[in-house]
Amino acid sequence: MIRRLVCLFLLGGFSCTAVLAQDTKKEIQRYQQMIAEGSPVELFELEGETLWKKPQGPSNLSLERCDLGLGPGMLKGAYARLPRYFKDADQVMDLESRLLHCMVTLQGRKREEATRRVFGNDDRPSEMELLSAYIAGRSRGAKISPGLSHPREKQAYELGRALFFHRAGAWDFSCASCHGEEGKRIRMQDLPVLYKPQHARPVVATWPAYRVSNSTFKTMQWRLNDCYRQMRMPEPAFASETTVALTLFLTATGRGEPYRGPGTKR
Amino acid sequence: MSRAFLFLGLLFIPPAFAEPDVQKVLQRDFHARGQATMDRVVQDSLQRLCTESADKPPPDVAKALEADQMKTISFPAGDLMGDWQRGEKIAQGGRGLTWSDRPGAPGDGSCYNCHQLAPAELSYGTIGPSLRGFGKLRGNGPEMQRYVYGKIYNAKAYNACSQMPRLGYSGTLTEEQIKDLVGLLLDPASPVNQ
Amino acid sequence: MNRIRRALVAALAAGLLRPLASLAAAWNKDAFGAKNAADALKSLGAANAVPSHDLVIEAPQIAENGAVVPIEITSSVRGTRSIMVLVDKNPFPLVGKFDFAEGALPFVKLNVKMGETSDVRVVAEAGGRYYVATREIKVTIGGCGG
Amino acid sequence: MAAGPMKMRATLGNGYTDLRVLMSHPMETGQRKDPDGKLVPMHFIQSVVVKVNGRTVVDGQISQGVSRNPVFSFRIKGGAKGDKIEVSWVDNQGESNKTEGAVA
Repeated sequence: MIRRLVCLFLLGGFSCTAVLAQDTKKEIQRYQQMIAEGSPVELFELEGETLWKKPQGPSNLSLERCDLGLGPGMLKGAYARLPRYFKDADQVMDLESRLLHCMVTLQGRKREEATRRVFGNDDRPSEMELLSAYIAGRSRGAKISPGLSHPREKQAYELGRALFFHRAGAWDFSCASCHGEEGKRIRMQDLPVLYKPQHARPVVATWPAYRVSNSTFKTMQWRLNDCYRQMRMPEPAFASETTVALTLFLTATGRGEPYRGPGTKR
Repeated sequence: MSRAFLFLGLLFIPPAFAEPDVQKVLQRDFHARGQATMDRVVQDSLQRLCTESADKPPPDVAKALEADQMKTISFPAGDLMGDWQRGEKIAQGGRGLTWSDRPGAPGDGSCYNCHQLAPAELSYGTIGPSLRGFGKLRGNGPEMQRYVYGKIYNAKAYNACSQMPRLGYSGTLTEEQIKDLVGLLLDPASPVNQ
Repeated sequence: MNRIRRALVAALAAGLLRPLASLAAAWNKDAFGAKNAADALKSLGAANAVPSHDLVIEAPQIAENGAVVPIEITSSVRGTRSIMVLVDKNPFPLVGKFDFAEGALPFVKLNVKMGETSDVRVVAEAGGRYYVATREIKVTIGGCGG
Repeated sequence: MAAGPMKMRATLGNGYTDLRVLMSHPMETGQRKDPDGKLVPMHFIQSVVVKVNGRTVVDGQISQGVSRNPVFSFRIKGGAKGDKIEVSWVDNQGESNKTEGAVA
């Protein structure tokens, strides 16, 4: 009898928390919608455009002749087709590794110099961040469709998938530790199950993004870097095969979604 | 202990299809930064077996792994229930062991990232079960104290492929800090049990 | 852009141009420097504001990040000339005061910083009278906190 | 971003013109420390002015309590295609910027 009463009490309490959780979820979604509406993200696209057209490096050339996969200087829809295999570099590249390639080959810059400051801060966004904002913005409305036909692309996709489920580091995490089960959240943040298309689609459609917790613009390379930091892992090299493969795996999982970024995140 | 791991590893037959050599890729693409040294990319047997079995090892393998992990826990003598107020601070914090954390600085438990605890905190995760009312529901006798201490020290001793970090074993939390978390969960005065 | 701005600042310093600031109303040092909402309102002459339903605050109930809390304010109090925004628990509660001349609707949307969970207080001035509405916004911790 | 570029968009709505303005500005509170542990001096926009065809319609005073990279929305009564809108700001260090556009 007492047990039943306790149960009833508990059940009552439980459904009560469930209702609260529902409200909380709705309010958090409202917050996210409102910050997106009042986002300064376009300022970063503007700055990126200036940088794209600015002559730099020993060759004193701008990046305007950079081939992002659709031909030199073709920006419209180019981001939505990345990562992809590039014959001239014999590599699968994401936006940032391709930009780096152009800085080296077109502008004559040293790789070391061009990667010295790939992640900026709220005072000074990095070159990569500003350029990513501009270039990604030129793919608004384009369907996301990364390269998946070349053997190297298939290989990168498989590597990305394996990396996603690979448990390592001081806390035994894989990407799936946080992004592997439906209906979970970390603190207030809903966690997308990134190996499932319906979850990956809205994510890949909105990165890179202005992140209000950093008050600045952040790229996918940064997102993965900071995930590994919080997984208590050592640091992945910028534009490494690891980060590009993971990006391809995630982008391929979310393919078909029209790109609507650069987004705005918590 | 490591020999036992090696032995367990041998029980596993490598998969027939050509899997990407993730270990090799990680060794090449990652570099040490701060206290996050390269030994961390080397999977121990537990991590490897969980990865290879998609976190569902056969029951006998799981049992053997758990028994091995249990050996890593040295239970302090006496009362294990520390100060719940300090415990709440440890549960709230999210620092420790990353390359941006100061080496040697005390780590936190990151508990709220995954669990509901004190009812006043709205911002809690749901990756782990809700721990609200934990002590009130289960009591706080020596056995329960021991279970909670052990679970925080090394969660894998109770569930081989649990997603919960081995907070004591990994060196994230000290014995004192874990006791304070035991207090947070079990002390009748703790907000968790209100 | 930077070069233009620097040139402009230099021109201002040299007294070649009339500073823009002199065209606008002087920044209310006392009100913005007040450490609680009551003092700020007193400095603004709005100490006796009466609660009004015609002053609508649109904001999320929970903000995942206090660095950016979006707030939208609409006044349907007739003849609203000014809208003031205060975050009670901020070290300096007054965030902004917007004066509307003929030609603008009494509406403003902005992002404010909030140090902690607090009431957001909005005051409107119309015909020398003050109206107030408040709304609690909870500021929480988002993400992994690491 | 440091104090710098602005962007505005004015779109004809239902009986009013929706004006959205973006400003790059650090909006420093004077309480934040840089990585070397030094306090970053206060640096924030104090005045935001909106003019339509040369006439001031919104005169705003703001504090360091406005978020970094401020974004404001205002509503202009009526409005017609081609109306000239100017938005300017001045900060506590005497820096200023302005942007102009026409109602689209």
